[in-house]
Amino acid sequence: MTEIIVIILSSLGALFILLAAVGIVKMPDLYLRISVTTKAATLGIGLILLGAGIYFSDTAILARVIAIIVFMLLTAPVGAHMIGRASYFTGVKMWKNSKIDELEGKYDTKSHKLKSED
Amino acid sequence: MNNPYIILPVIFQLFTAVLLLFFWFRVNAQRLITIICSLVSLGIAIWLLKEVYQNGILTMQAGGWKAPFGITFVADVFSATMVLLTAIAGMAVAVFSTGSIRNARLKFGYFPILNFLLMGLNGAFLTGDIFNLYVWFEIIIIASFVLITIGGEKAQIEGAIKYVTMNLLASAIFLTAIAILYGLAGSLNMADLSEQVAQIENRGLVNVVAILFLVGFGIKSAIFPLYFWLPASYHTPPPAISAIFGGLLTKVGVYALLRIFTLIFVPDAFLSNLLIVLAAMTILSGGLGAILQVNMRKIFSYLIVCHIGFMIAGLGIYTELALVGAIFYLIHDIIVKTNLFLISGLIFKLKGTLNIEKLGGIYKKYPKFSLLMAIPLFSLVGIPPLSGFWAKLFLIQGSYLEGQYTLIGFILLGSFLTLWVIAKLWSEVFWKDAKDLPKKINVKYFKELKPLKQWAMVIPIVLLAATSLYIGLAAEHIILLSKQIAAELINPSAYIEAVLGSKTTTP
Amino acid sequence: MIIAILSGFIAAALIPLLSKIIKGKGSILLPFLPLSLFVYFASYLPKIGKGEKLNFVYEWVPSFGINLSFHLDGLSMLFALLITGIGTLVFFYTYSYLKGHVYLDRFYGYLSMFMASMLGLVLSDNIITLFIFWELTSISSFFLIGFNNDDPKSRKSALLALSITGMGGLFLLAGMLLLGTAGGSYSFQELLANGSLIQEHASYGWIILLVFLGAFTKSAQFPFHFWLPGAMKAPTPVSTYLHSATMVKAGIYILARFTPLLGGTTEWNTTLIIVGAVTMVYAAIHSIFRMDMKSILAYSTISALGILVFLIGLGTEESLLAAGVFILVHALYKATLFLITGIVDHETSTRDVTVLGGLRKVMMPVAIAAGLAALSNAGAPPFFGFIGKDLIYEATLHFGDWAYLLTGAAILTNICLLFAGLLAGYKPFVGNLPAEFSKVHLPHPTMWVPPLILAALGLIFGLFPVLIEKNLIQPVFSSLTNNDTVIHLKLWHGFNVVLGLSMLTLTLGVLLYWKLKPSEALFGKTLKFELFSPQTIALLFGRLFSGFAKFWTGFFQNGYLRNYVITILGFLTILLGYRLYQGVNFYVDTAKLTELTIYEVIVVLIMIVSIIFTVFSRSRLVAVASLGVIGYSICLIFLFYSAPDLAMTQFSIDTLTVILFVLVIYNLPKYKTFSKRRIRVRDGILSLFFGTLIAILTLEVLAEPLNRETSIFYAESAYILAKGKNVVNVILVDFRGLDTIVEITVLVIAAIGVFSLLKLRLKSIEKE
Amino acid sequence: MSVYDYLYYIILPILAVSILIIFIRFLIGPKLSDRVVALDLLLTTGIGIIAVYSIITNQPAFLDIAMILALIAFLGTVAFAYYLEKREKND
Amino acid sequence: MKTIIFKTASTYLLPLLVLFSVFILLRGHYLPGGGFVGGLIASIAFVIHSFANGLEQTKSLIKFHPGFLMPIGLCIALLSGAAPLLVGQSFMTGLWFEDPLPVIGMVGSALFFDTGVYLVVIGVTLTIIFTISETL
Amino acid sequence: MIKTKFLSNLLLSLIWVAITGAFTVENFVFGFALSFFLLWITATDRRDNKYFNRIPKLIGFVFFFLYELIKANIEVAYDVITPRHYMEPGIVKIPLDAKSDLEITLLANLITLTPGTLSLDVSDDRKVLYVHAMYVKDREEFVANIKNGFERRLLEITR
Amino acid sequence: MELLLVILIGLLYASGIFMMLRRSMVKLIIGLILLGNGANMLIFLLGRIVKGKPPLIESSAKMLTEIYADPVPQALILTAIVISFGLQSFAIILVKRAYKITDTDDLDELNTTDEIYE
Ligand code: NA
Ligand code: NA
Repeated sequence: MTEIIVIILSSLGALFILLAAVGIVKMPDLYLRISVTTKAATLGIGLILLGAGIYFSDTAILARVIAIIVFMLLTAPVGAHMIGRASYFTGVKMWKNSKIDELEGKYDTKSHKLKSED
Repeated sequence: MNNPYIILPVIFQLFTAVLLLFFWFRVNAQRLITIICSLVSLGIAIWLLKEVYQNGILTMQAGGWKAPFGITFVADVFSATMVLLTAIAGMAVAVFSTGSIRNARLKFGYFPILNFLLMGLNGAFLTGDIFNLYVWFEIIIIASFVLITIGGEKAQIEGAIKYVTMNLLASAIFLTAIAILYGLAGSLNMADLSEQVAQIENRGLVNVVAILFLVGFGIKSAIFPLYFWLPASYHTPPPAISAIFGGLLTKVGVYALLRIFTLIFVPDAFLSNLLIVLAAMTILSGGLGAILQVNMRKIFSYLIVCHIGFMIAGLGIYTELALVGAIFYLIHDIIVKTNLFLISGLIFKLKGTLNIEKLGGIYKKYPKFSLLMAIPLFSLVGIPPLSGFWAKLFLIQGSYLEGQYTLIGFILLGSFLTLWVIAKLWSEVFWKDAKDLPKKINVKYFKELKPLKQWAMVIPIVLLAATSLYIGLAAEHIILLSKQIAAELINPSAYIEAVLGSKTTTP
Repeated sequence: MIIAILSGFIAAALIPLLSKIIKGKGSILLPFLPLSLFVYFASYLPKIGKGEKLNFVYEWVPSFGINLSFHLDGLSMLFALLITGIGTLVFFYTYSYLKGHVYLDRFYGYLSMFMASMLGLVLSDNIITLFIFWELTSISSFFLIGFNNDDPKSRKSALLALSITGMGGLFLLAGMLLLGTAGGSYSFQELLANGSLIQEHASYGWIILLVFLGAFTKSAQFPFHFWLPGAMKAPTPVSTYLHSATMVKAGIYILARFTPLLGGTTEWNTTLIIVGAVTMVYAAIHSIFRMDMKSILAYSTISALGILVFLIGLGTEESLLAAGVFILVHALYKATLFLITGIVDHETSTRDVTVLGGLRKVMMPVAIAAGLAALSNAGAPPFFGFIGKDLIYEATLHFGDWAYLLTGAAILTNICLLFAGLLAGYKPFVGNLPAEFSKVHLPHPTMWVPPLILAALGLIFGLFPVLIEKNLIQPVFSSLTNNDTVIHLKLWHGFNVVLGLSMLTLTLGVLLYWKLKPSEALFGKTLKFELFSPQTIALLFGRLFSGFAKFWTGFFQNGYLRNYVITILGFLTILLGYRLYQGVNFYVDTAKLTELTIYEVIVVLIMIVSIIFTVFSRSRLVAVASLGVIGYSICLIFLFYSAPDLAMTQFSIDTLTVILFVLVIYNLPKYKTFSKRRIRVRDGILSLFFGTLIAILTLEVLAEPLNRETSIFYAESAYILAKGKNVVNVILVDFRGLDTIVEITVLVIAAIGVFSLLKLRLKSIEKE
Repeated sequence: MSVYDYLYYIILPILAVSILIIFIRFLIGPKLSDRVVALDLLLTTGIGIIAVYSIITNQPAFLDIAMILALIAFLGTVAFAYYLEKREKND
Repeated sequence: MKTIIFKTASTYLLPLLVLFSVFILLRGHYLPGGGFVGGLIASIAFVIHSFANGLEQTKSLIKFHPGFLMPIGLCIALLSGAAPLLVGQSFMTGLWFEDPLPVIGMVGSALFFDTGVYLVVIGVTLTIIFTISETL
Repeated sequence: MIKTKFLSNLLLSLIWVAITGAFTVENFVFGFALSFFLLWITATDRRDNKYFNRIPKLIGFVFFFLYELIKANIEVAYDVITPRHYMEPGIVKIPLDAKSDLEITLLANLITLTPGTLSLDVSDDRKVLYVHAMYVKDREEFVANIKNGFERRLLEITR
Repeated sequence: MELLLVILIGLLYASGIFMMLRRSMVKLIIGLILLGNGANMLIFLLGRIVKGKPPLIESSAKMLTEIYADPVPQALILTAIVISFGLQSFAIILVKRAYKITDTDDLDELNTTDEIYE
């Protein structure tokens, strides 16, 4: 039983990671790449880790695995936000087919203060 | 014989450095601590040499782990002598620094780093473990990096870039050599390696490793053609720092060469000849460089290179006699070179420059200083019976007995160039009448210093000059010491037994 | 004995302390030091005369067979008496000559030191000790020549003198060491006992070559003579003492001393004869065109030294006797002439013989001394010089096939020397007194009495050679020949060829004096020959050498870090490559290798690409990022191959390094490609070659069996003895904890370094 | 097919190939941000590899490395973001 | 980088990471980890905090200059290494308490030593990074 | 204030127990002491935040989050693995009801964690969150979805 | 795998040296780092590599009995890594300082201290 769970979890995880990998190559602009990869990878890794935690069938290890997952959930979006934001005001362009950009012109070019209204 | 306290020279330096770190901003307290602790270190070093001289080789197995499993510290006469020389030079520089180094530098850790450096030197001299030697070398180089850059002057930084690069390169080569040695012999303990390496069947590989060690240590000891960092950098930091560098740093490379190539790798004909050729070229390069320079400290820097050649020559010849010469020269050189750089510091404080073309009139104005300075200067030349003379006797005789006539030629050439350079220096700096140089606002002249600081600069020079006089006039003592060291080196079985003999006892 | 020798050093050491007293009246006491030494040595004369030889041994460096052992025989006695005797007079003379000089104390200090060194030199039995004193004479002479150190010429001369004699000294050192090693002892007496051993030794040629080089440089033999005229820049007492009577004779002393041991062979004799003959003729001819009294005397001294070398070279009993006597003869008259030159210079402020004249009218006693000395120099009977010259001709005439040529050379030399003596000792005192010198007066007696004494001795010994025959000259002869044949010194041998030659010499010399008037024009003409002189050649050589030094230093220490690195690595690569090629068999045992998996291949592939990317990237940040990739890949390799601790640490540190780079990257320069393509290709080839060497080396080591003793011990004891289960950590904090404490210290130092590099800004007042 | 074999012959290669693909993005960039994102993803995938590897080798200790990776992987991203912000401000 | 998201996240990350670093330190003797990695993680925690909140905030949080940790850590390591000298044993000889403590396991000089390492590493890393940040 | 601290402390102790894996009283006490110390070290002016206030809602929220996560992942996966891009990306401004740092951060992170959306930044006056989204078919609908979904549920827990 | 690692090590050494031979200071530092990595890998490989058997004693065991990776090289590398970190940090800052003072990255311009007449 454990083995099957592990196999399923790790397969799903690996698939999501592969998805992220393909995504990061395929997506046409940086924001989309961030968007696709952060969560696909987080989800994938989370699943694999969970599989490992279950495999060792030891509460201590499971607890540690959960801790890792929590850490990742905490850090991954922050990192994505940081690099996305920094990229925006360093002028990384959006995909040509993008629909709207409500952030345009909101950053003060010097101080990087972000306005909420125009 | 086991003696846990032979690590004291290291621990005490570390203790001093840590203590000084706690007094980070209190410069005067640092001065006082440094002086007191350097005296204590000197005491410890004397004790150590006495113990070793009386009781034979002493060992300390760190952690109580029997060799070759732990890190072994070994104090034989060679190491103990080096520790003593370090303590003497260290004390001189420390005291000199209390007078000459500016508060600004002292507030940024000058004294702690100096003590870390001395700790590293002691560690390198005492350790019996090749990897541990590597880490001591790292202590030494990082401490020297900090010292050479402290203050961050343009020249300092420029020199430091070269100094740092070459030293890091040397470390990388050293580490590579250790990796291969471990891969071959599976041990790090030098005594154990001595036995293991002897049993390795693939001698070709052993020779290759020896080359790596030669180049690694060769860079550190500034032999030809690996010396370039030295003349590029040694003249840039404050003189007290140059003094400890000039006196001790390259010598630790020489120490390592002497140790490794007597204990672990015994030079074969190729290596011997190589060492001799390198020694000759080192002598030549240093000597030729020295005669061209006009900056006093650069002259001394090139002379360091030149005289390293003498020591390497002793190793290359590889007879007890020649080793006596090399060891004697090593002892003499540490004391004298340290003193010369201190003197350059004093002269700078007197005149505000070290350019020998601009300098002059010191003999007229400061006859007593001049006399004092003449001692190390002419000791360096080897005017008999001053200290530099004796070593040459052994080296020349050693070369002759091994049929190395060309080497004798180079030794003579090196001696002659040294003589010429020092005589010229004397003529320019001391004899020549010089106009008063314009006062530099950024120099605090000797006369402007408080008497206490003035004494702090003069006393070390006097003490070192007295030491070099002692080495020359009581040469018998030093020769006996060197002979014992050379005998130890030529026949390392006592060393090996002292380290591994305790194999039966449980940790 | 040791006190006698060292007393000079002690005095030299004390003089700076007593400088106040010496600069006052105290200096009159100093001459009593050499005087008492003279008396001390003279007191041994009877013993020496009886053929005794006295030994004194004081241990110094017994482990190397170097002791302060002294040996007093005829030869050393002669020199000891000259040194202390002339020393006494020079000390007295100095009292007035340099009266009131600010550095009188130093002068006496150097002089005492020199005297002591010289005594040590001539008395040493141990040949190393002998060399030590030899060098001390060189160095004290350096200080004495450069005494007037405000004068650039004076400094230059001192440097030149030290260079030449110092170089010679080094050769002598080598010679002594070879000799001692070949003969098995550093004691001259012991060496002498096995003399034949050395002459048959394979290194005999080297030994005498080195001894010659030492002796010739010191004794100003052609072609090393040119330092001596320059050395005359020293104050006159120095010229008198060092450069005529004593130091330059040190080389002669060595040759004489070693004659019984090394002499008698063709190499020895021929070399000495040729060098001596060339020197005596060359310098003698040179001396006659000079106008400066000191220059004249300098060249005549060189010539006289040449005569001595020549005589020693002849090597017959007659010639050695002649040498022994001529040493004394020359010392007496030449010292006199120098002292007189000093007086003339001191009183008239010129030494130009074309200007000087008639001085007898104002300084009669000086003129008398000068006349006596000139006559002794001329070899006129009944002066001691006559005996000397007689013996010389005797020696040359009896020298087999070459007798006529050698005698001719001796005659030519003597004629010139005679002329030179007249020019310096006669010309200034005769004729009319030029008006500008009418105010000149006789100096203090301490100045004119010494030359008078010396000159008088030249006459007295000539009249009564028996005074010194038995106690002095006989022992000298014995030491030189190592036999005890009894000799007799006579003024009158009857009418024979030798007397005829002497008379011929006299006549021709006087004739020459009549005809040849030294002048600026004549001197100028001789200068043209300077182009080919050894001095010019030596200077040229010096310039070439310095050019070579510049080339060599500029070539290696060229200021370019990359060249340094490439030299070092090229050196390492060549050596490694040679050693690998020479002794290592290329061999890989594939069976021992671990299997390959796809994920490992991918990691390695990524690493390789990243490395290439790092190297060729055009952006700093990209390079840093791909450096990060390399680090993280290494992490994975560590992980795959069972090193979790390593993986952790590598990862943390890599991240920190990236942060560091990113933080400072602003303050780091932009990435630029500076070097040319050709250079890059060259570097690339070298790098790849080196990398390949390392790779081959690694493969070879992998094929060797590994001793696992240590790691097995750790595996077994980590928990049981050290109470830890992570063996790596146990090693770090326990087995090899010492490494760890050092390594954290490295970190601390690095942190302090970073702190001070970034925070410490020296204010201009604090820079230095 | 045991869990071991499955992970060893299927999952690990998939992850490795993913890494390779991500690495392509790292190489082609084009912007620094792209590389940073790729680096971050490489590390994240590394966590997965470590986890799988710990199962294969039956070494739960390896999970600790995964833990450290998870904790500080994003620090690189933060640092580069920090740099980009600085660059904008300074230029 | 004054973003609320990062700031807030860092506030929670800091204690988490420090906690984790202590954990890594303590178990180093039994499992991968130890003073170095522990120290590195702790310092990374503070570095993250300083990125998010500015250096001054982080410094006021630590309350003393991090460089001060260096001599303290060195002192601890030195003392734990040198203590055996007092009883005539070699430097670095392990001294152990009789019974194991919970969580930590056997307590001995090695642990003190590792703690010294931990503190030094924190001190060093923070000194370097903070100094650089200050002088940018 | 005290309550918050106590809660944080408790939470950290539990995390300690979790990562060390030793579920014993001693370990808990040790962890408690350790985290107490750490909180003292790291104490800043944090506003009142309640942890296990609304545990049922929290659990519900977790499931909601997982659902969103998987749903969106599949949506994106489709776009990634098929050659054509179906997306209509854009940056959308979302007015915030969330006020505290923690609320804003949690919201932003949750948005980022769900595929297709990425919180780019919060305006300095904390009124607006700028979100990059892959599928902005209708701007208003997108904003409403987030406000009624994540934000509402999150605020229910935190307030 | 050893063969691959050997190639890798050779490449690390080669690239490290190549970078050290550049005239740019930053490249110099990068070269040193590469060289350091090469040396570490060399120690690792020459200690002989073993897959998946870290030198950790099982909680139930008292010593390592089966095949395990040699812990000594690992300890050495750990020390070496940490030391290089210290040295590298210093070197990086040194370069920063040098750049600030001399305003050039070209090492060829940093040769005044080698000049004879100064
Ligand atoms: Na450690
Ligand atoms: Na222990």
